[in-house]
Parts: sequence; C-alpha cells; structure tokens
Amino acid sequence: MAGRLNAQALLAVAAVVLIAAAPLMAQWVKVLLTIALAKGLAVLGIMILLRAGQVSFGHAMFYAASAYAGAFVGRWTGGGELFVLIGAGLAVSLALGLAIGVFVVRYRYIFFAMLNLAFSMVLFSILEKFFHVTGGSDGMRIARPTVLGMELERAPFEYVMFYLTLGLVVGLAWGVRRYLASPLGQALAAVKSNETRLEYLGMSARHALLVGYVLSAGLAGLGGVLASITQGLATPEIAYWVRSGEFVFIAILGGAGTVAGAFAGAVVYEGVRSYAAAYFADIWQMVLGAVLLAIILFAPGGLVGLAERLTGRRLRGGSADPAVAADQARVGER
Amino acid sequence: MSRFSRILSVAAVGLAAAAPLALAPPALAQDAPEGAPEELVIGITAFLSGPASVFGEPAQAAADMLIEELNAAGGVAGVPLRALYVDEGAGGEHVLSEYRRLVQEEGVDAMFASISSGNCNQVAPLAEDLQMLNIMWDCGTQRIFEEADYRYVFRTQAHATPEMLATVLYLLRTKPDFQTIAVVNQDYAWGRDSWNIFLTALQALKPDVEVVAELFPAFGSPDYSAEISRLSALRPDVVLSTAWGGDLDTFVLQSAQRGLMDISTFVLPLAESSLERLGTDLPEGVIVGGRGDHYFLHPEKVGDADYDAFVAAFREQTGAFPIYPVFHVAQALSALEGAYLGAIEANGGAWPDREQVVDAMAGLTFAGLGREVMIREDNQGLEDQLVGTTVHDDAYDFAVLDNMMIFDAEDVTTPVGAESVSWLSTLGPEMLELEVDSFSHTGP
Amino acid sequence: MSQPLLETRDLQIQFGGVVAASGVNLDVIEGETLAIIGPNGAGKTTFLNLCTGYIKPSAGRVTFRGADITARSPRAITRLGIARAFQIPQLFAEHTVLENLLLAAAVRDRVWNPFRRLATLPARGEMLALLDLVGAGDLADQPVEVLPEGRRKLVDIAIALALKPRLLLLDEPTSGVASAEKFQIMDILANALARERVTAVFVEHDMEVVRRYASRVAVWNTGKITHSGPPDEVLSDPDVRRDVIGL
Amino acid sequence: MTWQLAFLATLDGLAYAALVFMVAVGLTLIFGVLRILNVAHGSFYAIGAYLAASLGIAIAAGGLSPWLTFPALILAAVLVGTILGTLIERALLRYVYLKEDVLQLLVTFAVFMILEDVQRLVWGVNPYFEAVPLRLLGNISLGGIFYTNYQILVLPAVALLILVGLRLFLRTTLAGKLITAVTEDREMATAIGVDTGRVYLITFVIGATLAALGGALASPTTSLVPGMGADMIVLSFAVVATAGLGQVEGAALAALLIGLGRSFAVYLMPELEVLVPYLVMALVLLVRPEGLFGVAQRRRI
Repeated sequence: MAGRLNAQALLAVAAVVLIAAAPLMAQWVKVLLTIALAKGLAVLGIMILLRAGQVSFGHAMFYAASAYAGAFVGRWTGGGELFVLIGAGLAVSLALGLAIGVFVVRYRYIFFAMLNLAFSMVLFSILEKFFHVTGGSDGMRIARPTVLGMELERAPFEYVMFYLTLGLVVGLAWGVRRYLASPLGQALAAVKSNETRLEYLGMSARHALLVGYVLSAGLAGLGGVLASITQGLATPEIAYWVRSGEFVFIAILGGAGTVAGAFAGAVVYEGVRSYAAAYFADIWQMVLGAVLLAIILFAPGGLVGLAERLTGRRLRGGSADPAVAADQARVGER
Repeated sequence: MSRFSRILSVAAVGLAAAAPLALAPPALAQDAPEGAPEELVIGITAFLSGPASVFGEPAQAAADMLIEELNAAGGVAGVPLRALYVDEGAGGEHVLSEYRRLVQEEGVDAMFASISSGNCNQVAPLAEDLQMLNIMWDCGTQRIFEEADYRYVFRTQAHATPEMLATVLYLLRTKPDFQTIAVVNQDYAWGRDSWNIFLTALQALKPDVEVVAELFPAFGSPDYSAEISRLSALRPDVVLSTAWGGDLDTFVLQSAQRGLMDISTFVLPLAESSLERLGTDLPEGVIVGGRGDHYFLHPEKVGDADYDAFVAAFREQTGAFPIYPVFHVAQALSALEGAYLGAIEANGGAWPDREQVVDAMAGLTFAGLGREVMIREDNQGLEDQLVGTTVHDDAYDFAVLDNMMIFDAEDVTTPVGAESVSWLSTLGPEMLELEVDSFSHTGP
Repeated sequence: MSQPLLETRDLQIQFGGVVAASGVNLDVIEGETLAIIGPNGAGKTTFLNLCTGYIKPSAGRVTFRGADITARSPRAITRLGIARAFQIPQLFAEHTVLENLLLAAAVRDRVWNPFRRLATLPARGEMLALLDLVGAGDLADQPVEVLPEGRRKLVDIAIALALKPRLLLLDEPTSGVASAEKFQIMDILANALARERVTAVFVEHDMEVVRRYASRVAVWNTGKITHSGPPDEVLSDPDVRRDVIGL
Repeated sequence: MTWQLAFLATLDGLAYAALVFMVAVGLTLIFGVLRILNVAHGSFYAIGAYLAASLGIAIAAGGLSPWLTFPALILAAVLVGTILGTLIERALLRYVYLKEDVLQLLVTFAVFMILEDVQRLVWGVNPYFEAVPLRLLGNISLGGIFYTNYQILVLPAVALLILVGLRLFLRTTLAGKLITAVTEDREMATAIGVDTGRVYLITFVIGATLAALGGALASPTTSLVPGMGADMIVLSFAVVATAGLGQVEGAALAALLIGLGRSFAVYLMPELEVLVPYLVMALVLLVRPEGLFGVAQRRRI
C-alpha cells in the first residue's frame, strides 16, 4: 500500500516538474501546454461522469459558456482582472451545470449523452445566431486582463497563465481524487453498477449524479475560461459537438476513470493533434481516428493502463480495473 | 523580367528539375546580398480541410507554383523561398498554436494569415505581440484596421466594405428601379457582416428600398427549399447572397431549378469562385463579384503573355481556372518580394532585418496577377473591384461575365481612420456618378 | 395495545389484466419473523415491491409505524427504517464487500464531506464486525463480482443490516443456494436479527426453512392472504398443504 | 401566416422530413438491434451521396441515358451499405459488442473521423453536384410556386415506401422477425438459438444502406461538401431520441415534426430554424423521457 502510494506520488511529482520545466526549454509549448492542461480539466469533468457510467457529448457547452462569461466580463470592465474573469466563468458554468444537471440527471446512457449534446447544440446555435451580442462565428476577443492589478506583457502573461493553470490542475486533481474516494464520489460508481440498490440504501442516485455533474460542469468551465483567456478569444466553435466528442476521446485515451489519465491524455492528445496536423495536414483526422481505435481495441486502459503494463505497477486506486469490471458487468447484464 | 514568363518552362521541366534546384543554387540566381539567410521561410494559413478548402486548396496550389517559379528564377534577391502550411480547417485554436510554433520554433520570416476573418481577428494581435510580419492575404473582415493600429500586420487585398459597396453601386447602375430586396446569407460572421455593410450602403444611396426577407440559414445547410418557397411567394426584385462554396452552389442550384432566378435578379458577390463549378446552372443576368479585380478573363490582363501563361499552367496543374484566392495569394507573395527588395535597397544592398522589411511594406505598390495594389498608411491594401453580369458563351461550359465594371479602390474603400458602417451611411448620390472602367465580354 | 409495525390495507394491483394483489391486509408485529409462502408467480415479490414503494398500488394503503408510506419512494421508505434484501443480490459490482457495506453506512450516517475517505469512515469497525457476524469477515477486501451466489446473498443481507433498519424485508433469502448452505444462511440471519433486534418478513419456498425460522407464517394465494398463524398450524392446514405446498 | 403559406411550409417540411427519416431510420434500426449509436452513420450518408454523384457523372461521361441516374442512386446506396457496412461490422464492431456503451460509441466516432478524411482523399474538397435526376423530372406548380417533382413527389414517396417496406419486412420475413426478436429481447433470442452475429451484420448493412440511400437521394438536390455528414448525424440523433430508440414508425413521426418545425420556422421565426430539432427533442424528452414511442426500462429485482 505504502509502496504503491509512493510510486504514484513520485510519478505525479515527476510529471508536474517535467511539465513545469517544459516552457523553459521550448517557448512555444507554453501556450500549447496551457491549453492542453485546461482541456485536461474539462476531461477531468468527463471522467467524473464516466465513473457513474455516463458520458456527456455536450460538455463543450460549459467550456464555451464559461469562456463567453469571461469574455463578457472582460468587455464590460474594459479588459478586466484575470481572477474576476476566471471567477465569472466558473460561476456561470456551475450555475448552468446546475440548471441543466437538474434536468439531465433523470436520464441515463444514450439519452443522457444525447440530451447533453442537444443542449450544447442549442448553446452553439445561440452563440452563432445572436451575432450582435456574441460576435457570431468570429467570436469575442478577450483582451489581456490585468493580473492582481498589474498590466503584463504577452510573455509574462503567458507564464502566469501557464503556471496558474498548472497549479489549478495539481490542486484540482488532488481534490477530485479525494472526492472520488469519498462516499459521494464512490456513490457515482454505485450509480453505474446498481442504481436500484443505491435507492434502497436511502440515497438518491440523481442527487449523487447531480453533484458529480455540477462539479464536472465547473471543471469544464474552468478549463474553458483558462484556455480562452490564454488564446485571447472565445468562439462558438468551442461549443460544437465535435469538441465535446474530443473531451470524451481524451478521457478514453488517457484511461477512463483515472485522474492522471485525464491530463496525460490531454497533453498527449494536443501533441499528437498538433504534429498530425503539421505533418499529415491532409489526414490528421484519420490519424487521430486510428489512434482512438487502437486504444479502444488494444489498450482499453488508455495511457494509464499502458504505463501500468510497462511498469508492472497499479497506478490507480479503486478496487478493480474499471474497464474489465465494466465488461464483466455487461456480460452479466446480457 | 517578370517571374510569370518563366512559369511555363518550369512546368515543362517539371519535378525532375525541382529536386536539384533544392540542392544547388540555380544558375540564374544572382548573388545573394550580404548577411542573407540560406532561405526565406514563410508560414501560410489556409483551409486545407472543411468547406472553405474550396479556397485554400487552389491557393495552396498557386502558392506552390509561384514559389517554385520564383525560386527557379533565383528566389528573393538570390534567397530561395519555402512555404509551410497550417490548416485553418483544424480550428482556430490549432491555427494559433501552430502560428506560435512556426514563429517561435521554425523561425519563419513572415506569416500569411489567413482566409477566415475569425482567424485574422485572432492572429493580428498575436502577430503584433510576436513582432511578426503578418500579411492578411485573404480575409474579408473590415474591422481589424478600423479598431486598432498595427505595425506588423498588413492586408494585401481589399475587405468587405469595398467589395459590398462596389456591388451596391453596380446594382444601382444596372438595375436602378428595383424596389424590393431579400437576403439569404450564411449564418456566420461573414454572412451577417456583409449584409450589414451592403444594407447600410444601399439604404444610404436608395432610401426607399424595401427589405422583404432576411434569411440566415445555417452554415452548410443542405437544403434551402423553405427559403426558396418563401422567396417565390414574396417575389422580391433582387435576391442577395454573399454565400460561397457548397452553400452558394446548393442555393443557386435549387433556386435555378425552381424558377426563382427567373423571378428575381440574383446578386452574388462571391460567385466568381463558383462560376466553373456551377456550369450552366448559373443562368444569364446574375450579378457576380470577384472580391477584388479577380476573374480569370480579366479584361485588362487577358492577352498578356505572362497572365495567359499562368492561367494555362494553373489549369494544367489543377484542372480548374484560377479563382480569387489564387490571385490573393499571388498578391501576398508579390508584396513580400517587393518589401524585401525595397528593404535591401534601403539597406544599401545588405540583407534587411525584420523591422526594415516591415518599414518597406508601408506605402508599397505591387501587382499580383491583376491590377496594382497599394498599401495605405493604415496598412490596408487598396484593391480595385470588378463586378459583372453573367452571360453564356459557347466557348465555355459555364457562365462568364459581361458588362464588367472595375471600381477604383480609392472611391469605394473606407477612408483611413473611418469606421466602415458609419462612413457608408454618409454616402450621397455623388457615389452613383463615379467614373468606372467598363468592359464587355469578348470571346476567347 | 401496541400498534403493528407495518400495516397494509386493501392493497390492489394488476399488471396487464393479471391481478397480483386484490385486497391484501397484512400486519407485521414488532419483533416477529414473518414468513410469506405461496405458489410460484403468486405475487409475493410484488408485495415486497408494494411495501417499499418500488411499485404503487392501484388502491389500498401501506402504513409504517403509523405513517402512510403508500406514495413514497423506495429511498424515503428506506430512510424511515425499512431495509430490503433481494432474491437476486443487488450489489455494487465495482466495489469490494467492505466498500458495499461502507457505502450503506455512509448513506445511513449521511457522511457527505467530499474530503472524507470512504475507506476510513468511523463506521469501518462496525461494518467489519457486521461482516464477522454474517460469517463473511474473510471476504472484506474481495470484489463482490467474484463471490459465489451463497456469499453474495449474505453480503446482500449484510448491506440491508448495515442500515440498522427497524424492519427487514427479505425476498427468498435461500433461493439459488445449495440445500446445505440454506440453513447456514438462515442461522446467520436469525442470529443477526436477534442481536440487532430487527423485525423481519421473508418470502420463502422451502417449507423446512419456514418451519424452523419463522415465528409466524402468512399464505399468499391468488392475490390475497388466505391463512396466517404459527408455522406448525398453518403448514399442517390441509388447504395450504394442497394449494401451496403441493402435497 | 396565411393558409397558402402554411401549405407551402408543409410541402417544404415534407421533402426535408423524407430525407431525414431515411437516415434516421437506419440509425434507429441499428440501435435497436446492436445497441450501438452509430456516429459513422453520417459518413454513410455522405459517401452514399458522393458515390451517387460520381456514378451520375460517369453516366453522363459515358453518353448513357440520363434516366440511368435513377437506378444509379440505388446502386450507390447498396454498394456503400454492403461494402462499407460489412467491412465496419465484421472488422470492427463485432469486437466491441461486449464493451461499454461509451467505447462502442467512440469506436464509431473514430470510424467517422477516418471516413471524413477518406472522403476528402477520394472526392477532394470541391463541392460536387449532379442534379440530373432533379432536372429530368421537371417542376410542378403548387399554390403559384414552382416545386421540383423530385423533391415534392419522389422523396416523400420513397420515404413512405421505406416505412411500409420496413414494416412488412420486419413483420413477415424470417430475417425481419429475427431482427424484431433481437430488438425486443436479446437474451431470449440468443437462448432460442438465433444467430445474433448474422442478425447484427444484416441489420447493420440495412441501416448503412438506408443512410447511404438518404445521401444518394439527397445528392441531386444539394452540393456535396466535406463535413456534410457531421451535421446530418446530429440531426438524425435528435430524430431518433425524439422518437424513442429503436422505433421505426416513431422515427417517421419525429422526422416529420422536425421537418415541419423547421420549414414553419423559416416563415415565422427564421432565427429559430437551426434550433428547431433540438427544441423539439428537449421538449419531447421533458414530457416523455423515453421519447415519443420509447419503452421505459426497469431493472428486475
């Protein structure tokens, strides 16, 4: 137990140090990594829902809603303050998560996925339609905000965004791990395996899922506002369903159900995507599709699963390999 | 000697010649100036996937041809040019991160970005931050130089305002008595912006016009049946659509088939890029714009050996006639070459640094494949505008343009420091009296 | 006179024309262990579903400790103190045996602090003791997925007991289990019920089990309670022997 | 809105609904049997359209009778359905039937991404269109407005034919009965010895063919562009969820609702046009969580 914990902690620390040092070596990766980590937060949100066996094909709506919230606050306050923008984005995504969550937690599986998709497409259409307010498909510029009152140049600002995002990622990864290990978090897996029994314990499966949903919306929102401030722009494109699909893709790539996988997946995905698009400009989608197929068919544990196989260590907590357990459960069901 | 005269020989020599070119300096090369790098690298963002790749792919093909030809002639002052491409179809985020990578990692000397106005909006401030010479080579948004001052960002073509205004003027000259108009534009920034500009200009010049329908079907919509039925019931005198690519094709196809084009005069400012694809489905009498003076049968250029050679070589290579993005990328390359040559001269024959090249861009006059373009003091290019009306000619299996007018850029471009929409609303009847160059279609 | 713990009055329900319950009146007295017997498909499980709110009766009323619970959800009814064990054990497939129990304890104790680990809840010791009590102490860290059916039944019952209910409803606690194991399970159950002072109702097919462990027997036939009384008396009734036991 | 305009809107809605139905019904059929929501369905639609256009162009180039373009539409659909459908089901899907829903969905998502690029590699990026069948049939004047016979008569007729044909197929033929049996109770069907592997394959091929047929029939009316599959898939998801998963007749009704909603929106509130499918879906699911005709699933305890 102690050995496993130490190995995990060591690996996590090594990864964080490596990422923290990366921009010092190559300038341009700083923004790429900031975006990757911000997306990782959204993927972490997806991952929470995956614990409950649910998949949202619409989480890009929170990512986008929060980005636009940041953009509007920035516009109203003439540039604005970084932490106010982030706070606004987070607040809006949590509120939207609650409003939509109350509705969608009544549904499961395909319906859950589809309803989320429908709501995200509604948001996408609104962002495109209400052109005079939202700038339509061109989106909204987000001017570089002040940081605690200081006006920063581009380079230092990018460092601030990078290390701030990294810090948030470390903190939230820890926090989400704790949440998942708590009764409330463990109830998510119970929603997946046996909702009826959960109700017969006296607990509402919908409430358990709603807590997870709002949390996941907040994480997606935080990712969205961080990424958009870093890019200086919010566009409707980030609410499109393909973007939501990308989050789910990354969750599976990293290893469904693992906190580390969300971020490992996001960083690797951005890297692969960036290089695939640069070097296979004609077929980058095909490359990504092939990678996804290979992972599902040959490495169902994702990157984390691969790492476990290579090191011969178990990196995740929990009782059993979720993929295997889920397979067994399905066989049982049929 | 113009570089276009060499393109045929390059095409003939083909790939076999291209390989050694990359290894040894070509015989034609003059000695490179002092301090010159081994090569000049540019990054070009263009749609290579998605619906807008109808623009990106021809532009890429043209850029490759032009660069190959330029290098065969010794490059820019003896330095060969190399292009790296970024796919705008992969999304704005990808464009930005690739932009950073090309600038910070690949060390490109200049960027051409971009086709999408949305991407231009994002890239312009980034280029300024990175102190990167950025040529906006194809995007149409009028906002960028009207909302901020840039040192490093230039536009080597016009923007939406002159394009729309020229169309309005053409419409008012050729069909002055129309009463009603309907618009069917794609539901995204371009569709909305271009209508806003068009309508402002139209209302300033013809206040009694009645707008009977404003329809913005979704981008990429496969079906306009309901829109066409509604327009057929409304019977507007004029139907405007600034749509492009597959959307324009579908709209024209369905409208033509259902007789709407017999009822209303269609005004399609971007249809120059669809002429060949639409074939004879595009009837006669449709008003078509060329986003600049771009048209493969440019009335002043046809007959020019270099021009004809390029059009023929392009058609040989891609199987299609060149369309406006091809001309736009040619303008951007020409501007870059001109800026470097000017900067070298200003630098006493030595290779210039970035700042010197940027200085040389200001006030530059250059020509791509069309008329000359001048970079104004606000970094905006002044590009003349060609508008015409379709006519069928048996020599072509698609509609070509007749009754063409080329509007002088000075007349139709928002003045320096003015904001397009407020400027347009001040226009008076004198605009209808402008002198324009008129041309008729003359067979091949 | 003490009020019955659970009362049902005139419960009626039908599924697609088939009457499953037509005027069921049954009282459960505090402290008893009531067995419900009846022919297959007579709707005995339906009775448990009606008492726990999983399905709603078309008419009639269920009262628990004087409160009408007819229209309430399984969740609310469970919180009032009625726990249930299932014919097909309903376990959390992705968790270990101990985690299954800890989840029940967390819900019971309303531990919603997101930073409190499930594995280290204060109730951990209590749950381990409960596992020992049901003879499954050695299984604590086993994933429930790998357990044989008899053990799964025990864990299912233990989850119900972990809620510290006033009333425990069991649906065929010995079905699907080898006969030797039946009495083992029932011994454990009886022992636990006695220690925790839990009133129990169980649906059962095995008459030997009923004879040995029930304090009272009710006979469910054609949607009604036809007989009720001490096991020896009811099981020797000729009608019951003919219609239910098949002798 | 006058009655005349309502009539026009209804006609437009019908033609659109017919196309959407063809794609959606294939999706719902596949879901009913395989329990997989097939994201690559949009790719079948697109590839069916492209192949039909290519065949049409080949017919014109070969100087053959233009009327041959009609059988070519069907040929394109059958080719795409059988070749691509068989390939994907046999080479990929059958390996993931036991995996989680999410993973199955993602496998089809991956196929969708791959096929998007395949389309671009094969057909390039320029819009295609091949409207010979549309022109051959000419126009009809209704309420003073010209409609194409193709859109107003052929498309709804084919959709109706498919609806009736599917009903008959599912109720009267052996293969159809097996498909229905697997849709309704998979365990039972397996228990009585139904070869589910074959049923899955047949269903997937039929579903893929229907999607490709939707694309092929749409091809004369629209220009074919990269990315056309992505929009269609979301739309047919909305239809299928509104109808209730696995509901054939429901898909017809939902397609009609969405088609009419969309065309009426063009007359009444054009701004809502793109939102209509999602609004219809959200409203229906709010009232009936399983969709219009869906059946609630309950765990046996």
